[in-house]
Order: sequence, then C-alpha cells, then structure tokens
Amino acid sequence: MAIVVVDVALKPEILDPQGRAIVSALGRVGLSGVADVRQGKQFVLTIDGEIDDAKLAQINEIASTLLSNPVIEDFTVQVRR
Amino acid sequence: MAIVVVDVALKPEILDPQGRAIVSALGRVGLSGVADVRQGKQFVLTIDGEIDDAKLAQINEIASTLLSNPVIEDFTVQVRR
Amino acid sequence: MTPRVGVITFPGSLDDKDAARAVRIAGADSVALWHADADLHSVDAVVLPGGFSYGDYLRCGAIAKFAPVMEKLVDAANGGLPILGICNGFQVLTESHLLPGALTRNDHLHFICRDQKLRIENNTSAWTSDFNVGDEILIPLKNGEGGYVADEKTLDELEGEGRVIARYLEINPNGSRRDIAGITNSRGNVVGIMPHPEHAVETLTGPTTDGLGFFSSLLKSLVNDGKVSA
Amino acid sequence: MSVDKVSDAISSPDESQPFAELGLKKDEYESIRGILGRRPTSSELAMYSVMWSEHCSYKSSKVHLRQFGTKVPKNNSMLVGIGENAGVVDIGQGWAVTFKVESHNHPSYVEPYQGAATGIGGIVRDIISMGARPVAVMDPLRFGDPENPDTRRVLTGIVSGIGGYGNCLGLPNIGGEIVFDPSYQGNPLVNALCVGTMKHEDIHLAKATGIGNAVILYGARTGGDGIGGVSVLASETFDADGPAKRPSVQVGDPFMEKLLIECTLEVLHGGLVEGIQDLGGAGISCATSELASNGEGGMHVWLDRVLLRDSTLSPEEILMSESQERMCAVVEPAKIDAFMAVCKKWDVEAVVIGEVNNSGRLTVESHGEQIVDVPPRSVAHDGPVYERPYARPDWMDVRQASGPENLVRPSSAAQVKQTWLTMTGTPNLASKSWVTSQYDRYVMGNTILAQPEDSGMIRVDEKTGLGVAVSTDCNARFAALDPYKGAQLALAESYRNVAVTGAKPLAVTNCLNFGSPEDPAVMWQFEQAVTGLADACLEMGTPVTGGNVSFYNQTGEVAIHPTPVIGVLGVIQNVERRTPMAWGLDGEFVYVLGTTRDELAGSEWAHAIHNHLGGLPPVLDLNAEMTLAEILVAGSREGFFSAAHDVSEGGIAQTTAEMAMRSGIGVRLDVPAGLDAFTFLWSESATRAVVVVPQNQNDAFLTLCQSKSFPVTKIGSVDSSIKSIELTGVFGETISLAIDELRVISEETLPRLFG
Ligand SMILES: Nc1ncnc2c1ncn2[C@@H]1O[C@H](COP(=O)(O)OP(=O)(O)O)[C@@H](O)[C@H]1O
Ligand SMILES: [Mg+2]
Repeated sequence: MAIVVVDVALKPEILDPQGRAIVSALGRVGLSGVADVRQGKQFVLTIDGEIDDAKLAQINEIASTLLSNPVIEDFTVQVRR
Repeated sequence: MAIVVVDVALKPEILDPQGRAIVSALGRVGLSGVADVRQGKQFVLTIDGEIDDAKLAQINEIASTLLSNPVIEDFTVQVRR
Repeated sequence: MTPRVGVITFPGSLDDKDAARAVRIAGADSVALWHADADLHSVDAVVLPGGFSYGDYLRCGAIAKFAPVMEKLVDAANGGLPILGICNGFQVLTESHLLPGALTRNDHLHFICRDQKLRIENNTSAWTSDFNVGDEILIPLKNGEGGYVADEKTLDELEGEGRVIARYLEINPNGSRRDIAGITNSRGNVVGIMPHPEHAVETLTGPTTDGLGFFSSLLKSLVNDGKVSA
Repeated sequence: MSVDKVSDAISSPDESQPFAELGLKKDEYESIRGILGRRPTSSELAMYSVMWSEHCSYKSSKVHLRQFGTKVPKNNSMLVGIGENAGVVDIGQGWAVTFKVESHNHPSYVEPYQGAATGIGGIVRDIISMGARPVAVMDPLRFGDPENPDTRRVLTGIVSGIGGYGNCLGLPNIGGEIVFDPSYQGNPLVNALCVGTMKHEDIHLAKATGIGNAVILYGARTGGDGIGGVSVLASETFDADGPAKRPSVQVGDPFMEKLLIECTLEVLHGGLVEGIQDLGGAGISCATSELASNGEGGMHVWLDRVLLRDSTLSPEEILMSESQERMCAVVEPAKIDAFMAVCKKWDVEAVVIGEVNNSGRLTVESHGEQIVDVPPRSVAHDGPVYERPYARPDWMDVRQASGPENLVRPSSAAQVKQTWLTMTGTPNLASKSWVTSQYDRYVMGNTILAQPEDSGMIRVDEKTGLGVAVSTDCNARFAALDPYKGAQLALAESYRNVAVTGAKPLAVTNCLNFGSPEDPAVMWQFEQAVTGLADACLEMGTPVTGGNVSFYNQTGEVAIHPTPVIGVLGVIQNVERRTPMAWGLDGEFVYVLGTTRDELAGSEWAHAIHNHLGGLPPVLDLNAEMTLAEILVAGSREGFFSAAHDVSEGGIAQTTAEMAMRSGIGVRLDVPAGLDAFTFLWSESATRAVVVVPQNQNDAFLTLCQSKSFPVTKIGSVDSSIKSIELTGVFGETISLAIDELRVISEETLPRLFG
C-alpha cells in the first residue's frame, strides 16, 4: 500500500475567484496581512502494492490528463511514505 | 513574505462522492490498483512579513473556521519556506 | 430524408430530453446515443447536451471525455460531422481538445440561471448559418462553471479567424474572457456554447424562441452540404 | 468484535443497556422488553431507538394527525392517501401526481450546505419510491434576522446546498419561500417539496409481498454517516452543546441520486419490482421493517451482505446508518438478473440482502449469527403514542389584546410614498432573485411558471397541455396570533396562489414546524394548527395527502413561531391558458377581487416598520375563498384575464408593485371610495387578488362576479405611456413611483445582505 498525493493548482496567470473571495473574507474576520490566497485541489490516492517507476509514470500521465487540465492547471506528484 | 499551505480533507468517515467518481474513472482509463481516492482542497496563502506564533495561531483559527468545516473536514497547516 | 441528429446521454446528462425536443421542433429526427456505446449510429450531426456528466466531479466534462462514444466522436468531428456542445457539452468539447480553452468557475462563485442576451458574431458555422451577424438573441443561461478562459494568443486567434460565434451582451454573467459565450473550430463544424438554445424553442417554456436558430442552421447546412435533401 | 446475539439476549437477560443514550425513555425500553419477552439485542435496541424516535414514529403528533384521516373531504381524486411515502392524486387523462414536503431543519443549521442538499435528496427519493418521475422541487425556507452575521452563514450555505443538489439532479426549482424573522435565528427552517408525475398503472407501494422474493439494496454504499442522526439530530434542540457533541452529518451525492432516479424508473417500468422503499431516516431499520410489516409480514436479512464504505462498521451501525442515495426493492427471484442488469447499466451497485417470508418476524443475521428477531410491525408502526398535555398559554391573551391600532400610520402623501419605497426593500418583500437565480428553473423544458409567479407550474403532458401548479405558503405571524386561524390562512393563501394561475386546487401537503412537544403551549399551537387545517381542508374539499412534522424547533426555551407550511396542488387542463402576473396591454382594467378591511395585525407593515406582533389575524371566510378561486379559474379558462396576482404580505401596494416590476409597464390607480390610502395599500385582508381585464372581456368578467355575488372593485388601468405607478386619492394628492426605482430598491436588498 502506498499513498500518492497529487496537488493541482490553477496556473498563476489564471484568475482564481475563490481565492479572491477568501482574501476579502479574511479581511472581514480580521486577519490582515494576507496578500494572496490561491485555492487548489489535492488528490490523495491509495495505491495497492509498491510504487515503481512504471507506476509513477502512469500516475503522472493520469495527473496530466484526468486530474488536471493543462490548459489552466499545473500539478505535482509526491509519494508519501 | 511567507507561504502557508492549508490542506483541507474530508474526515475519513465522510462520503467523498468526487473521490469515488475518480476511482471509477481511473478504472475506465486503465489505471488499475487504485484502492481509493480522496479529493481535498489546498489553500496557498501568501502572507506579508514573517510568521510568528501569534500569526500561526491566527491562521489555525481561520483554517478551522473559514477554510474548513470541522463538522465534516480536517485540516493541516504548514509553513513553506 | 429527414436528418437524424444524435443526442448523447452521459450519466448525469440533464438537458438531453430538451435537446432532443429542440431537434424535433426544428424538424429533424432525434436519435438517442448512449455514452457507453461506441457507435454514432450514422447520425448526421450530434448534440452534447447540458447537465453534470459524472456529477461534474473532478472538473466539468473531464470524466466524460473518456467515455467510449467520445473516441468515435472525436474522429467524426475531425471528419467534419456537425457537433454542438451546450454548456456541459461545451465543457466536454474543450476537455477533449476539440475546442480550445477551458471553462472555469464563475467569477462570482455562484451558479447562475438567467435569461441572457447574446450577440451573434459568426454566421458561417454549421450551427449559426441561419442567423445574421449582429443579431441579438435572448436565451437561458445556467451554469456554475461557465467562465471561458484561454491564453491571449488563442483568444486573438479566435477573434482573428472569426471563431467567436456569440458574445454576452449587457452583462458578462460568469467572467468569460472577452465576453465569449460560444466558439467554433476552424472548420466550423464543431460549436460550443455556454447558454442553452434548447431552452428557447417554445414560447410557453422559454423566454423566446431564439434558440431554434441553432437547430434550423444545422438543417440548412446539412442541406447545403448535400447531406440531406431539402 | 463480538456481536450481541439473540441467544445472548436470552442468556443474559439482566445486562444493562444504554437505552437512554439512544433516546429511549425507561417505559419505552420496558415495552420493547415486553414485546420481545426478553431484553433486546444491541441491534434490536438500535432499530427500536431510531424507529421510535419522534421523527420516525410521530409519537407526539399521531393523535392529532389522525384528523387528516377522519375529516376527509369528498374528493375522488385521491389514489393513495396518508401513510405511504407520499400521497398520489388523479389529475385526469390517466395521469397521476404525487407531491410531498419534508423538513431538514436541524441538520441544515449544523452544516447548511449538506443539510439542505440531503433534504432535497430525501424528498426526491420519497417521490421516486411511489413510481413517479420527479419533475420539480420547491424550497420553503425561514431564516433569522437578516442583519445577524450567522444568518449569512446559514442562508448562503443552505441556498448553495439546495442549488448544488437540485441543479445537479436536473430538477427545476419552481418556487418556495424565503422569510426572515428573529424567531428562526438559532433554528432555520429548511422545508423541501418535490412533485412527481406518473401514469396510474405505474403507482408502486412500499410492500414486501411474495414469499421467497428477494430484497435488494441498491445505490450508494453504506457508511458511518448520520448514525443516530435521525433520533438525535431531528429530535433534540441545540443549546449549550458544542460542536464536539454534534453527531456526524450526511453528505449528499446528487450524481448518485440522478443515477438512482433513472435506474429506479427503468426497473419499475420494466415490471421488475414488486415493492419499493426509499432509505431515509433510520436507514435499513426503517426500510426493512416497513416493507415487511406492509407485506407478507416476514423478512430475513443477511446484514453482512450490505456493501460498506467503511468495513469497520458494526451491525448496529449498519442498521442505523443514514447514508444517502440508497433504495430497497422487492424483486421476484426470476427477475433478479434483469434488475441487476439495469443497475449495471447505470453504474449503480446492488446486492440481495434479504428474502420475504411469512414468519411474521423480521430476522437479521450477521456472519451466521442471529442478531435481530422482532415482529416488524412493532418496530415500524406500533411505536409509542403520546397524549402530550396541551394548554392555551396565558400570554396569548396579552398578545391578542395588543393589536396594531395604535401604531403610527403614514398620514400624508409624502409619507405614503416613502413607506411604499421602504416596504419594497424589506428583506421579506424584496426580490428573491439573488437566491432563485442560483437555481435551474429551465431543466426538463416543462416549466410554465416559476418564481416570482404565484405558483410554480409544470406541463405534465406535452401533447395535451395538461399541467399542475403548486404553491407553498405560511404567514407564521398569523399562526403566532392564532394557530387555528393561522393554519387556515396558510391553506387559503396557498389555495389562492394556485387558483390565481388558473389551476383548480385539488390536494394538500404540509410540513408542520413547531417547537418542543414537551411544552404544553407548543403542543397547544400544534393541536390548534392541525385542527384548523383539517377543518378547512374538509370544507374546501382538498384532502391532505401527506406531510411531515418537525418538532423541537427552538433555541433554548424559546420556540419558533408555529409554522405550518401548506402546499397546495392544482390542475390546469391546458397550460396555454395559465394566467401570468405581469400585465400586458394599454388600457386594460385593473380590479381587486375581494374585500379590503382594516386588518394590519401580523402584517408585514407592522413587522417591518414597527417590529410589532399582536392582535388578531385577518378574518377568513372559506366559502368566499372557494368562490374567488372559481372566478380565477373560470376567468383563466374563458380568457378574461391578461394577468392576475394574489394579495398577501405587503398588501395591494406590494401586489401592484410586483406586477409593474414584472411587466415594466405603468399603471394609473385610484384609491377606491370608502377606503383610506393606507388601508387600501397595506392591509392584509385575506381572499383577495388583483386581476387585469382586457376591455373587451370587461362585461363578461363583471357578469361572472355578479353571478357569484363576489365583491369586485375597479382600481385603475394599465397605461403603457408611463413607466410608473400613479396613485390618486392619497390624502387628496397623487403619488408617483417610478418602476425603475422600485426595481432597484427591490433587487438590491438580498445582494447587499448576502452577496
Ligand atoms: N403533517 C402531516 N400531515 C399529513 N401526513 C403526514 C404529516 N406528517 C407525516 N405524515 C405522513 O405520515 C407518513 C410517515 O411520514 P414519514 O415517516 O415522514 O415518511 P417517510 O419516511 O416516507 O418520509 C407519511 O405518509 C406522511 O405523509
Ligand atoms: Mg419514505
């Protein structure tokens, strides 16, 4: 059993209305000094068996086609041990 | 300037329909061996100035009230340097 | 022969019956296509309807692009088959790279359902030939993730090639770049549009019957292309 | 993990059991022991505790609800009555309609988004389980003070939950209510209504018939959500308990529900199902015991076959789990394969968990061990029944005696105009489009009317134009002043709203939201409201087909206003004849049907301007209400009206302002003789509507009113040359309200508060 975490974030140039809404809400509740918030997604995959290079390549493929949309998003893959 | 990352995940006992949909999609695109997927949120906060204990406490407070709903979600806060 | 227009149903498609109704009102036969059936049953055109395919979990349209029927559809699109993606259908088309760009969360973060004014910008595509450029139409819009985005180069290209088919008027309801409501591919057979023409085909149930133009355009182009006889 | 088996219960009769923690009273526990002749196993205790909770057993309300069964009007349209998942009404041409309203108040306060979302999910499953296709939803909502910051959290969450679930499910939202009153501050009301349509032959019931038939559980997997939710969440109040004591909430999966709808309708239409039941409160406990006790009387269940999301769940938890999006079907063995094939087509998991028998017992085994052996009826239907004490509280005298007579009224033309502008923007009267634009009203392509029209209207048959209209209403302030009259006024308003659109009122559903039944004053309000409703339904010929009771709506000791939300369903033969609320053409005459009296107690004016609640609610003549409805329905059929709109909250001022805003065309009005401008504009007398009559229909319309001896007053005419409401006779002067100004005021309130 292994855990693989895929973080997906909007590309920096893409507007993030959710992040913006959070910045203004933070202002309302009195947390000042937050310059920016970006909201991304995190996928935690539980994988049967061990993670080898082939599997990792497969996961990267999935991350770039299914879990993220390369037109607007970047992603990172980490194996958590 | 500091970057603080807040990861928010559904509590393990709470249904994650999105994660479930992804598991079945993965099956269809031919990635087998994925036992489970949980989809969470990741907030990347850019903070002015340095992070001290007081600020961290404030961010924890925000994470537990604004960024997550403790009834259904857990969160973690990490300072990224 | 009456043209046959396929309407694909994915799990979670919602406006498939409505799209079929619009096809019938326009005078064509509607053919139900099933996501798991990798066969277009020799239809003359296809509509990808609105809704929440696969719950729109993950990203709108992202899971639908892996449906068996989509592989056939991509081939057919490249072969020139007229395809209209409405709302979720538009999202499926961008996820499948049949159309450029992406549809993102509305800038105001709410789902919005309203009667939306549009200006028709292109009357050369398979689905807009019955309009005049500059026509103003009013049809329902309903989406949570309808903000059209693409990089500047792509946007310039779309504008330059006249591939923006309709633009929002008066209000930009979702933060779409350059008020874009719908686009087409360069060949003009694949069109994606965020608002819902199929909900504006009867006075009783829609704000206008302006949406019929998309379907009558299709019939006209099929005749012009010699696909069906007049 | 050792399970508590039936044999253990026999061998260790004196083991102490946590019945109190599960919400059972000592005497209830004793009666379970009496029924079983031994102590219950822990699984049996779990089942009884959820099924005998207030929410599932109606133990405090049953004695009063019986009136809906005894005072039944002669109306041969009822095909299925109270007691099933939802009532079914014949609307002609072989079509039937089922509709029901339910509450999800407490879960929606704890987790507004999911609470409201699963509220929609639950009521939709009730409708599918009758064999109907759900075709529309409505959402009557009540919130606290709009300026209180918590109201923002609650309202925005609830609205996105309803939209998020309903939109994804593909059901048009055709109406509802949004009402603000401080009495709901710590206890918002989330009521959800669903309408379904079917052909008569498709009606299905929750019955496990046919010995040897399989019991199939299908839909989402069973998880640990909402365990004890039904008995704890829906039956206790929130006071001092912190978040830690909050039980786990259920999360909805609207996509799964959509698959469940399609899959269920396909197996039903394929003739693959003998009996069907949704899983709601009390989950498998409820579904199996109700199916068994309504059918052959016996059932055996293999609990370890239930597909789980969480493999660590104990049998007790599996029995109690309220995981959403699940259904149970009874299927003949020869049809199981076909049933499973349909499930597979829709990607819905299904498994046979039991078998129907005639043992008279519901038996459950888990991994070969017998853990439940009970008479199913004792679980499902023979729960405790309480005759709770009730008494009219003394403070009612004070409340009813302090009427609105001494409140300062506007006394000049300028003040009248200012009052009108102010009233247009109060949160209760302001445009609700900020909320309703978050709901899809177009999906399915059969929505004829939706908010802000008086009722939602759906086309049932595209060929003939047959349609239904539904409205839900309740002015809880009236119910607070007099619960008997208040319930009747709510019925009358809902009935009128249906009639105004041209549909003939046919049947009633209700959601009775009250405080704690253990408070005799609340119990009195409840008894009065039920009696008032039952009496009025009998007189008006509209049977109650079902409904829901929600108790314990209070913060600490303070109960909400009694809020009997009444839904009325009506039929229109051809939706092309519907009457909209916006007037159309120049020169059309504007009339008020009905009598305007000086009735301001409980009005929106008294509430919004003076924060006053006292006096007696408006008088109500049910016969006059029926006559008004006859005129409205006949007028729609005969083409007498270009528009019509009900007069209720905010009086004629609000009614005419809404008509003007909807159409954008101006009107010239005149305060009729015998009335002062204030009373004319803001009285909330019942049984009134504003109608707009083309000149060529004028004589026929007046003849109709005369033939029914119904009071009618001409108040003006439509004038397309102006974009304002011009009202003469206001303290000798004319006031003018620009429609655009009214619209801005009306539209900006909700975004300002919640946007
Ligand atoms: N206020 C009421 N008026 C009429 N019928 C009611 C009322 N409250 C509950 N009922 C009826 O009692 C039966 C049981 O209700 P309930 O347990 O809520 O049903 P379900 O479990 O299907 O949601 C239903 O037939 C319902 O319509
Ligand atoms: Mg039910």
